[in-house]
Amino acid sequence: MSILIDRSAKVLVQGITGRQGGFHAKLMMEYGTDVVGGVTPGKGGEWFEGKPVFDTMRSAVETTNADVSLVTVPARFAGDAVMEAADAGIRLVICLTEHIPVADMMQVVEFCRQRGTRLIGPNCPGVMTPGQAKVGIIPAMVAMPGNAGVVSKSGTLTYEVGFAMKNAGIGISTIVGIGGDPVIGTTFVEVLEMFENDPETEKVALLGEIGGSAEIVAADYIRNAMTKPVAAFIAGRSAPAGKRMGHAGAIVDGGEGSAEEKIQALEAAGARVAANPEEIPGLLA
Amino acid sequence: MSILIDRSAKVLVQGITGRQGGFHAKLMMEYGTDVVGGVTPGKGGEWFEGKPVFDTMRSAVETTNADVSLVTVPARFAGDAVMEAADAGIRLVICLTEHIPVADMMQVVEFCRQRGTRLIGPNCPGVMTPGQAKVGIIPAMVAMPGNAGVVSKSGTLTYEVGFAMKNAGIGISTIVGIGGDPVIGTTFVEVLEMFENDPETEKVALLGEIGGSAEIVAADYIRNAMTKPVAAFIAGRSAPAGKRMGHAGAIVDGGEGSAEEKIQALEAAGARVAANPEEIPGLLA
Amino acid sequence: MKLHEYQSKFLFRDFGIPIPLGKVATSADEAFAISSDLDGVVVIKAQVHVGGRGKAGGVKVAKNAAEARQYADDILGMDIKGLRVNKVLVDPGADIQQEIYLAITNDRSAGKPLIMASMEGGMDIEELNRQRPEAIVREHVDPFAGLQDYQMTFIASAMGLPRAQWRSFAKILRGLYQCYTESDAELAEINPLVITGEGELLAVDGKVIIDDNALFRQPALVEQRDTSDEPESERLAREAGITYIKLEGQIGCMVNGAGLAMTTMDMTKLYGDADGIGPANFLDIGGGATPEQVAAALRIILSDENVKCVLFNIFGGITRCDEVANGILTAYNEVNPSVPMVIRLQGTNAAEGNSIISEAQIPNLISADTLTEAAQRAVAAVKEQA
Amino acid sequence: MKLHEYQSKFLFRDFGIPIPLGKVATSADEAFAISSDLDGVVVIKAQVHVGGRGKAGGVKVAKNAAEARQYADDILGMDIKGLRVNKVLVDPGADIQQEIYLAITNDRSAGKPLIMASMEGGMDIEELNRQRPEAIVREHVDPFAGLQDYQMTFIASAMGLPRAQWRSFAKILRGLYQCYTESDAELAEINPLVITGEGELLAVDGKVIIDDNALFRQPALVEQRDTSDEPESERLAREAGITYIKLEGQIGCMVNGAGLAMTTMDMTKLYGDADGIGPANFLDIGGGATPEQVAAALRIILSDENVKCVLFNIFGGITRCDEVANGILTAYNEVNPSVPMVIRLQGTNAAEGNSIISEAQIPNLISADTLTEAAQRAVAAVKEQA
Repeated sequence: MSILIDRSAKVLVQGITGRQGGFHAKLMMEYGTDVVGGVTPGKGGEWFEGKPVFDTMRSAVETTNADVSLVTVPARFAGDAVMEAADAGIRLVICLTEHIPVADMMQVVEFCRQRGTRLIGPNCPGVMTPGQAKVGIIPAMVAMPGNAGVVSKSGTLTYEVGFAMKNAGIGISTIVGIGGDPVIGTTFVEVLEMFENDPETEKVALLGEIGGSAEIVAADYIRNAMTKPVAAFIAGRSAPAGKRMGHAGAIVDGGEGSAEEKIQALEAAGARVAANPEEIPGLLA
Repeated sequence: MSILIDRSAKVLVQGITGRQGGFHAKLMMEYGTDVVGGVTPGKGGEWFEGKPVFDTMRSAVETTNADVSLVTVPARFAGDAVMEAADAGIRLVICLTEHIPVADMMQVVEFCRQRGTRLIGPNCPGVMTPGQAKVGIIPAMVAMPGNAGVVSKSGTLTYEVGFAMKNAGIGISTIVGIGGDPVIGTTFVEVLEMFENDPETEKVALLGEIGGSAEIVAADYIRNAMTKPVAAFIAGRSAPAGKRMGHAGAIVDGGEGSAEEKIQALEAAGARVAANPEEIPGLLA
Repeated sequence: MKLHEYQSKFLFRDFGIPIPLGKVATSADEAFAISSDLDGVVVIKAQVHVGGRGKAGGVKVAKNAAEARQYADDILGMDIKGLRVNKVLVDPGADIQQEIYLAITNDRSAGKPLIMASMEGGMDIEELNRQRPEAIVREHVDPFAGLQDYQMTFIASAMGLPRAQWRSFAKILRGLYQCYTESDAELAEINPLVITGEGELLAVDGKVIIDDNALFRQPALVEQRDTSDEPESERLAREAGITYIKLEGQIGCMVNGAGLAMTTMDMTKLYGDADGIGPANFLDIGGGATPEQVAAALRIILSDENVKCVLFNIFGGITRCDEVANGILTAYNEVNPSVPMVIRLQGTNAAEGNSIISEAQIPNLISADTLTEAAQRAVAAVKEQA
Repeated sequence: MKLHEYQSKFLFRDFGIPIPLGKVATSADEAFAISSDLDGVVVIKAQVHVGGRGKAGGVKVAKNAAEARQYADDILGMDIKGLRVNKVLVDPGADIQQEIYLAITNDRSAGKPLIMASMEGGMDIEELNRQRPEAIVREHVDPFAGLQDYQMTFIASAMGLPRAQWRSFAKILRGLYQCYTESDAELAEINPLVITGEGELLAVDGKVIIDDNALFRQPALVEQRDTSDEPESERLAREAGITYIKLEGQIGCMVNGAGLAMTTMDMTKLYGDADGIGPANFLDIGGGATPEQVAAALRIILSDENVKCVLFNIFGGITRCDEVANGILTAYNEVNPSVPMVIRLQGTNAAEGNSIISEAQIPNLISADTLTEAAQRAVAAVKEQA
């Protein structure tokens, strides 16, 4: 199977009765994802597109045997929602919500770690295994099934690259949007490791950006443990230092986290780094 | 080897420059325990009976490679001391201190659990493997080496029974005082399991008391998983309900935790229960 | 340390939990004044550290201030299970549609705070647990992460609380958890938490027990300690730093270590019960057992008129028995008890200790070798006096 | 959100951290009055949201009140790295024996708070980290358990702090951690924390940055926001809920998504840098891109006089490109920009969107198919105007 999700994933949507949650739940179902229900406290007993709505994750999991959850609730409730999912025994939580305070996320990430729940995000577009299932907001049209893995901090940039790959005839095993926040549940290295161990994946595109050192750590992993080829792009070469470029995590601080150092590290590790994301399909071909 | 400690244990004493800590450190050394040093914040660099004193557990462990620690500091600092030991990578922490607030212990026990450190106590006399090592305050004279394990919530009652066993010619593999507080690091069941798996132990004496349900859980374990014979004594048959009998945990509350129910459960599980602790040697012979 | 109902509820109020607008009275006139202010039906409730006050006549509903004065007069000074009522709480009557049980306590087995909640409040939780355990929702709290919002939704949903009350219930549960942690409570209980005719939640009765070991960091709560119904001997013992609990028997016990102290009590009962003889107290003298401590403990034991014999059971470990023996003799000479004393010293330097006792040649001092022997001799000594 | 030095230190004071007894002045006369009260040597420090103010002449030591007035007059109104100085802090001079660095920050990799401490304070931490990384003690804090006492002892001991200061250091570190958590800070830094001649610790300079995403629960801190040195365009964007950052180039960028927005900037530089052409701004229009938002964003971009061309790069995913195209046309008609606009729509309904743009037949509107093409055409459009 592909990494993280395939057509067997049973998915709950936390916040399914909300505008965003409901909209994307429908698109996911149209894509073929097995959405088994949703959770909105106070709306248990209602129905959404023929799927049951529950008050709590615990009752939802008991009834549906869901193993994956998508969190679409507002920032001030999102941390609690992720912890609820982890506490209910969910294997994989994907959190779309942006603007969650870092202090909350530090606790949430620790909470998930202690309970063995994998968290993707927050502030991410989600995960898609083309042709099988998608959990999140990645548009169906940006990718076709294939053997290239994609891991990215960004949303639309990922669509851009996936779409360019599709136009070049390159299919994708799984797209993982890890999110652009400073503290996230799953890092580049963890996803690279999954791709390295995934028989369906033969090569990987890594889309990073300025801020933090996750790409540097990924470069170490690529050099030391990765046998599959990696093509990369790092956004933010033209970004000034000390300014936060939209994503909470995208900031060059005290000389650390610049695009240049990341590009150097990735190239030194043997990854091919594109200056223009539209070159990625060529580097992967 | 015996359970928990043997002569190879390298022991640090937290609070070694205190009156109680220093006194027992000396007795432990006389017994043959390998006390490799002590910790008292602010007194690093001093010496105690030829052993180095450190400011922090981290530096003490780095220098001495200690794997066991004895906490003898006052109640309001004891929780922190246990966590410091766990954080420094200590395998086994034995906490003598009594009067630690339960709220502190709930956090400390969770902290140790997360870091894979075994905690014995608090409010316990410690652990002794006769003829090899003792960590705590159990007097040398109360036991001789042999093949009976002893696990107990109490201090002097344990000495009483150990001494009676010695007088009856029954030696002991290891004595574990788990402590009489409501929330403790290691329960009866965990120690019974160690004894069950210990080739040096052939039979076990369990000394319980009123309060809580640890003896009931132990009875379940004895019935379901224990092959070695168990003799037991439960203190507090004559204690009134709703009163705390010295130990913070020794209270019959809302009809739960009485001596009668514990005795019944143990007998039903096949343990021999003494009405008088001086009968224990006879039941084990 | 137990808080009274009124103290518990006033503490709840500090954490944002709605409680009735009642006040405490120590006289019938005060109760009259409070009732007049409240203007309507009031409930007069005895404030004592014991359960079952309702059945004992310690709770009365008064239709007006005059009745309130009468009932307060009846209840104040009343004796409930041996405790004198010194205070009553005068609460306005509540319009009760539903009684809920809500409590947070330390779960010993899990080592975590445990929330218990039920729509079948009002009755005793132990009683409810025996009758309908499935009616109680139980939820543990992670001691580091604390109570999470999703847990409150889970509890409200699982217990079957009407949705209209979820938000106010969550606010109360949040407050109760805060009260529990910030007060170092072993138990913080609201029973009943009522849903009124207007759909409001109200904590009508409350109970808080504070962890004695945490009192050092709860000065404001320590100030609320009410010892007026504590037995004199227990108060003296507490002030002397000795753990002493008065019981109904005849053999005063002085032992080092709590487990051994209970065991010693058990032995006196094991051998005396057939003759109606048993322990007069629990007493743990602790590790040191200096002459001063022994003397103080002896005085406390002897303040109980039922005591016909004192049983010393000391297992010398770190403590040497010869030192303890000297301590006992010093204390003996100071206190000069008229009842016989059975002394059993075992462990380190036991032989020396026993020699010291026997050489003192005091007729009232009986030496014993084993615990069994000591208990049997103490029982015999009591029987001789019968 | 950055706090000024004086705001940071006054916040520290609320958490029990000792700071100098200085005050803020907005005029030279005020600075004179404060200095007179302080009576002695004072330090006049510019309060601006930028580093390196010392080298820029924004910090002066005055021997008396008259000098203080003069220096305050010099510094107030000064331009430091493009920011106008509107306030100065007048602090009493400290007797500095030793300068310590102490900070708490979010460690992204570990996902935990990180404490950094060094006896070699005073200089920039990045500088210290480059020169003597081994002089910095680093300690993570468990986000649930919080800062433990033993960690404070470890830090004090490992950094080589004299024992005489351990206790007061622990108190300050405890306060700083509390400040960091309770204020939702990304950074809470004291540099230097000085040991005075009397052996006291004093936070002489401080810096606090608050997590923007947590401002909803920090109303008291939000009130302290000082936007007087924020560029007008960034303030307008912030108020319109658009993320906009002004840069130095000529191509105004309007993009959906932060990663793609950065990438679009990068592309203009990739193809324009040789001719000195690059991005004029970062702008993420977000998910919706309604005509109103597009119009607001367009106005903000055009408020920058350097802008010679606007580049739209929209990847339609959930958003349909035909809707975005209509939005752009509406906004175009409303704002009526004089500079050329390169429009690249890709993804869902891209063909329809591009048709709408080309059918509008506006001479200034240039359509592009790929990102590469769009960037190249924008660069060309700027070059044409040169």
